[in-house]
Amino acid sequence: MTRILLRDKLDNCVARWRKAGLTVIGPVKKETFSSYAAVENAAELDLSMIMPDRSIKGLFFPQTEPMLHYTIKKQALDIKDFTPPPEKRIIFGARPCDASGMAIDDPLFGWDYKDNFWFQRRNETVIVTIACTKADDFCMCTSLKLAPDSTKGSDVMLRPLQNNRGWLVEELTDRGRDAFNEIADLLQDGSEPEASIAVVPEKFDLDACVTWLQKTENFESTFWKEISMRCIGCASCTFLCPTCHCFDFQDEGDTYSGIRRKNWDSCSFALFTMHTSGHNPRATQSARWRQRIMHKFNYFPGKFNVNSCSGCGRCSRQCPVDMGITETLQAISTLQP
Amino acid sequence: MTIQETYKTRAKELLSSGRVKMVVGYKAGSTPDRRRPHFIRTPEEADRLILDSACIANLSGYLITEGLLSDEKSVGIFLKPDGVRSLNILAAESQLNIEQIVVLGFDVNNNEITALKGEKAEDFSTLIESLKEHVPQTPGNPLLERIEAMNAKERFAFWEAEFSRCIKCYACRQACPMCYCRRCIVDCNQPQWVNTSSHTLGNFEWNIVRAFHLSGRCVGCGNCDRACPVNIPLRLINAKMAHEVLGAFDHFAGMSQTQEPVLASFKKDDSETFIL
Amino acid sequence: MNELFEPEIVAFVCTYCTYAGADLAGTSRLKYAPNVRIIRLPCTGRISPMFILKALQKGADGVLVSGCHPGDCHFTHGNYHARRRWMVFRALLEFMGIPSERVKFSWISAAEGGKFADLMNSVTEDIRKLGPFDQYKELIRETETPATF
Amino acid sequence: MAKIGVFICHCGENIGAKIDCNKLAATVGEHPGVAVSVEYKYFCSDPGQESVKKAIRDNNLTGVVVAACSPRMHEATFRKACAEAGLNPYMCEIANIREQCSWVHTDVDMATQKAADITRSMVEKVKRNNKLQPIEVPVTRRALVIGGGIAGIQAALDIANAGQEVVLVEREPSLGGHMAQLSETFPTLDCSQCIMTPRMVEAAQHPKIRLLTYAEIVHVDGYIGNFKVKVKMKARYVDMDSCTGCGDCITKCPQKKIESEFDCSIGMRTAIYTPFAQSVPNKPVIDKANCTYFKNGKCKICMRSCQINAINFDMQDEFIDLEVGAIVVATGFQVQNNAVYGEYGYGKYPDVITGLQFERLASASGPTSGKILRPSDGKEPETIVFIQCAGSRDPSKGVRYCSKICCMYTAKHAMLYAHKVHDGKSHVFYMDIRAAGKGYDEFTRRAIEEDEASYVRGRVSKVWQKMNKLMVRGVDTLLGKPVVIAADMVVLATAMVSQPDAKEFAKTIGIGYDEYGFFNEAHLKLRPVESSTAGIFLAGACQSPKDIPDSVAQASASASKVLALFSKQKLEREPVVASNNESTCAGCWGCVLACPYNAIEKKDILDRSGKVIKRVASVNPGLCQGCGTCVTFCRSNSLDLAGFTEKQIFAEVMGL
Repeated sequence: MTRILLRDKLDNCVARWRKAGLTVIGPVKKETFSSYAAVENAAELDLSMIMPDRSIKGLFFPQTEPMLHYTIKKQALDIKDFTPPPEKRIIFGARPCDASGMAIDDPLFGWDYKDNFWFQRRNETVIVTIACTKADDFCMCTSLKLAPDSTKGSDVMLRPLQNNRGWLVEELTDRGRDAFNEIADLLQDGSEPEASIAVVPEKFDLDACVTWLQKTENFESTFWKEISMRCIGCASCTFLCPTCHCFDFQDEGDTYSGIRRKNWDSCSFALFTMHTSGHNPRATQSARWRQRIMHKFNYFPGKFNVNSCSGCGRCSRQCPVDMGITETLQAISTLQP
Repeated sequence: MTIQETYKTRAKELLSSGRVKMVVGYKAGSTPDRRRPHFIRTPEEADRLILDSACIANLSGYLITEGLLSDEKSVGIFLKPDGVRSLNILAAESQLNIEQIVVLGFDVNNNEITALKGEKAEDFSTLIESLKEHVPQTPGNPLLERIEAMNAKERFAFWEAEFSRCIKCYACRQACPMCYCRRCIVDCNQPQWVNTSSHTLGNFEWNIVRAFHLSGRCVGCGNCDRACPVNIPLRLINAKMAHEVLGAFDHFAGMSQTQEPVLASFKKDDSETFIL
Repeated sequence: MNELFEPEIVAFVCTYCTYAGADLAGTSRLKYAPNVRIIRLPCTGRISPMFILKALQKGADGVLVSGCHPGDCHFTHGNYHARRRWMVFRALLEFMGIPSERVKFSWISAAEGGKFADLMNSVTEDIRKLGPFDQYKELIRETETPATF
Repeated sequence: MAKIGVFICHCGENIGAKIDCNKLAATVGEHPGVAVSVEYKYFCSDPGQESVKKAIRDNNLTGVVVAACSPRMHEATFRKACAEAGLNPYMCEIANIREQCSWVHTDVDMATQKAADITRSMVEKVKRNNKLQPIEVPVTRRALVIGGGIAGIQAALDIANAGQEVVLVEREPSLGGHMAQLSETFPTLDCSQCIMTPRMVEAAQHPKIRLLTYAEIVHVDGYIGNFKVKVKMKARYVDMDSCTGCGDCITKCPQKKIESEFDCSIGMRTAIYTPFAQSVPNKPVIDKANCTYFKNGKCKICMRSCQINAINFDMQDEFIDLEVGAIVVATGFQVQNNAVYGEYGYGKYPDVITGLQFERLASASGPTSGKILRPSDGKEPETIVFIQCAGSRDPSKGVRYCSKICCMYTAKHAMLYAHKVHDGKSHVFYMDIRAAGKGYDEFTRRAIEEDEASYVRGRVSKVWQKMNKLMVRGVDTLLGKPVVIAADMVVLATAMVSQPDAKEFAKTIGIGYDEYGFFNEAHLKLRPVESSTAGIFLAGACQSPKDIPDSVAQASASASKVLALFSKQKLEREPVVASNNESTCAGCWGCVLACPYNAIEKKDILDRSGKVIKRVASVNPGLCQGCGTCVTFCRSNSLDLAGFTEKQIFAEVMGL
């Protein structure tokens, strides 16, 4: 039996979840900028966007996070670890690509050392995804063998009903079920016609690309230089990417005390691989762009058996010089394997 | 012939005559309203050249791509007046030999594109002179005026909200033709003058330092503003500082290839009303 | 009435004029408020805007920058360069909402012990009136707090 | 690991009474990296210094902070003590807790807290101090003196008489400068040439002085102690070695109507000439622009008249490279072009002349053999009007400054005129009489009282010719009445201005100049004879208008500076100098422009094949004075200043 959440009940849902101690987070559009942000009522949510400018990555892996506090004494160093404060959250209205991104990064944060910051937040957060009925030129989930209604990484999948009336509820995990049991009385049973899911044309042949990337001789191909010529080496693509996960540690403080922080870092930066000696193994922007593509579609799948890309297209959508993964993989598709 | 076609022919001539080894221009982007940089090395590649009112990015930063000009061959480049100004600054700051640059000048006003006469940076000096003469008394940006009308606390709160979004992707820096340092001060960690973390404090510091380093050097091309993925109105800060240095020192960035940097020079009678 | 707010103020001064002026205030046994901590530099030309930002990060409620009068610079031009930088930096800080009342600039010669003492008092008093620089301190507190949403 | 010793001085009661030194020592003793924190009554005393030394040795201290009086008092004392204990002296810093703490605060708790902050901040600095070594610069003990007027000659003689080598360069064919042109000199009225020519001869014959006349400085490289100078020897067309100076060629030269520069155009000279009879060297040059042979390709009369074949029309300019350790610039001045005062009729009426032209008229060796005669008709003038400040102190047409010598020479002119033309009447229009100098005011009084010069306080508005007279209309501001004087001659006290090529020359040798083209001294009050470039000194009117005594005094002062520099084989300098990280330098050259000392050069970084990879800034430690202006300018933080490094200052702030 299927259950339906009607849109006009959404505000009650938000209130109920908040009453139950959950922080409710969803897509919010401000004057010039959109992101997933905490809301107090349903009116603050903007569910009409294709996707917010920022992905949901930052909700699990913030751009900067204090790890430990240290005090320097004459004979000792006092260290106090930070842990993320417990916070139960529900993200309402995540996009399938964003939710997939979190699932893609799970093995990375847990394959050896288990990153408590990540997993505590993952465990305390319910991701309620809404399948896409709209897409733009940059969306490319289908090319990554995902779809506008992929359930990967989601705790609950909502399928939009026609006429914008509400959503068909598909509970996928216990976490999701628990959250929706909280509002069980606001749901109604039955079925209604679903809105049609967005059509996202395939932009490239992923398998052909991967084959090309895996060929060692292509590592030194002139292709890399050509494709990345206009890359200016900012980290806009990596920081907006739901799956890019590189970070750096930084101590900040004065003579007496300070904080060790974990900050986002990017393979786009020249400094990323700079050695103390001054030598840089990835000395050129083309080497850095190659690394990004190789990592996402060759090295990462080699280790975790999944591509480190969920096809959200933010890298291309926001690139200051109109580059992105799409263009690169499209170009690779046309090359001799 | 449209301006685009004229310039296409011109680019082809420059390339086929061997006058330049490359022309940096624009081509179609991933959506109809986007243009992307186009590096044209053969006359055939010039066929894809697009020149229209959507060509607003300042391409001059590409001229200092490492190694591009080291063979002493010339490069052609499509520049608006702001681009010519930044080219002048790059020359004044010894980042390139301006003799190697062939300018294909154009301007965009009210979605109309016009061709500009000249091919050397100095050919545009009268134009830049008149730009300086016509700088309005007030910047005429509603948001800027709103900020200026605020008291200090409100201004701080305004920028706090803006900078809290900053993710330190440094797209503003990378997109700026003036940010050519081999090592940015933010990447200097002994000592770490600018906190690299993207907390609001670190973002304040970064944006203040960026604006200071661009004071008297920013030509207002807007590359930073457009590059910012979180849409911080960066251009306002630079515009404000440009206005300050013009008022205080009569300095309009990028007037010529011999202009002295405003912060490496002084006049004995510079204003000092603020000094106790 | 709460306890009197004691502002923390950091001063960056050149060694040839203002530092010597401060010494003269001492040898003249003038008395002034103890809130200012002096960092000595060879010349105002060496005083970077970064110093001001770091003083604020360290929790200063106010910053003072001081050097030789125009024409008196031991290094002939250092203070002229400094004056331009300050002019620009001050405008920038003002635009960012860091009030110019908190970042002051002065010329104090080696002979102006009295001016130095008076300035220490007036700067301390002015910043005391403004109160702690709460907005900046809030930014510092934020860095010590783990992210919540 | 840092092991810092902190030594807290009570300075008797001076610190001890207002700062709880015991508490301070305990607080600082808890600071990370502090190995020793002790207090004592007087650390500057012998036992105090000994205890510091002992602590350094016993604890292997890596740095020392003395919390005591101002570093301006005892920094040198304690640095020396550290050095004696085997610690690099630059690893010692002073925390100023007396002048800037105990003496100025009354509340013990607050003063103690402040002292702790000051001291800890210094501890943090000293942890990051570097073991600096004084900079040693080798010194080439040879001086270059540019300009062979009285200032240059004096400087050259003083240096040479002290036993050091001098190269004296003069661009005219003869030594002498303006002083050789003068008739008598104030305030003694002794004949200028009588006192000048012996010095010229002495300079020319001095075994330690190499004289290069008719020569110009083309290029200067290097820095204090080590300048490399290129000098152009202009072709004289007369062989200096063989010419005996007999003068036959001069008498035979058919070109006789060339206006003599030396005589300020009121006398004539030939195309092959010596500027004046007592020229040193007394060997002629050919004025190529006016020589018949050079103009028409025919003549060579001089060549035929020369018994010893000293004349060579094929002579070319030659270039000489010099290595010198110090440079004295004594390039002198010019008189302003009076054409700016159209209303005075200079250039229009031949009898309106400059003061310098009057000198030539009054000079016994001048074109009139010392008789005051009108250039127009050769008659003796019955009335002369002297106009002072004809250019000086006039921001609208002339120059803003006072030329300093005109009041005196005008008084002298009035006296000379009175002495030579007994019933002549002189009128002097003046703004103020500025006669500050030994015997100066007495001198001007004498002109007025004994030689009956009529001084009129006021300006002249117009000079015009009426019949045979020059009518001078002015105003007597003391009477408040306009005056008109019928004169036979008008003498303008023209402003002294810099040499027309002064700014260009300053750039060539790398010194600063002011808006008028006078060269800048390093400090107007405290370093008035040094330029802002180390090793280059100034003498005479190239710096500002000066009379002869002042020029000579400054020349001797410059010479003493040069001799002090030459007193050692090597120059030792405080190592507080900037340096550049060439790998991060972006080569924008802002620092080159900002440096007040021209101490930053552009340096090519080459690859192995010699190809330029990039160009960076390079600080010359010989020239750098350590202000740090460049460091602050540097956007990429590539420049840094030893002793006040970025790390040190950062740590000082963070340690507060």
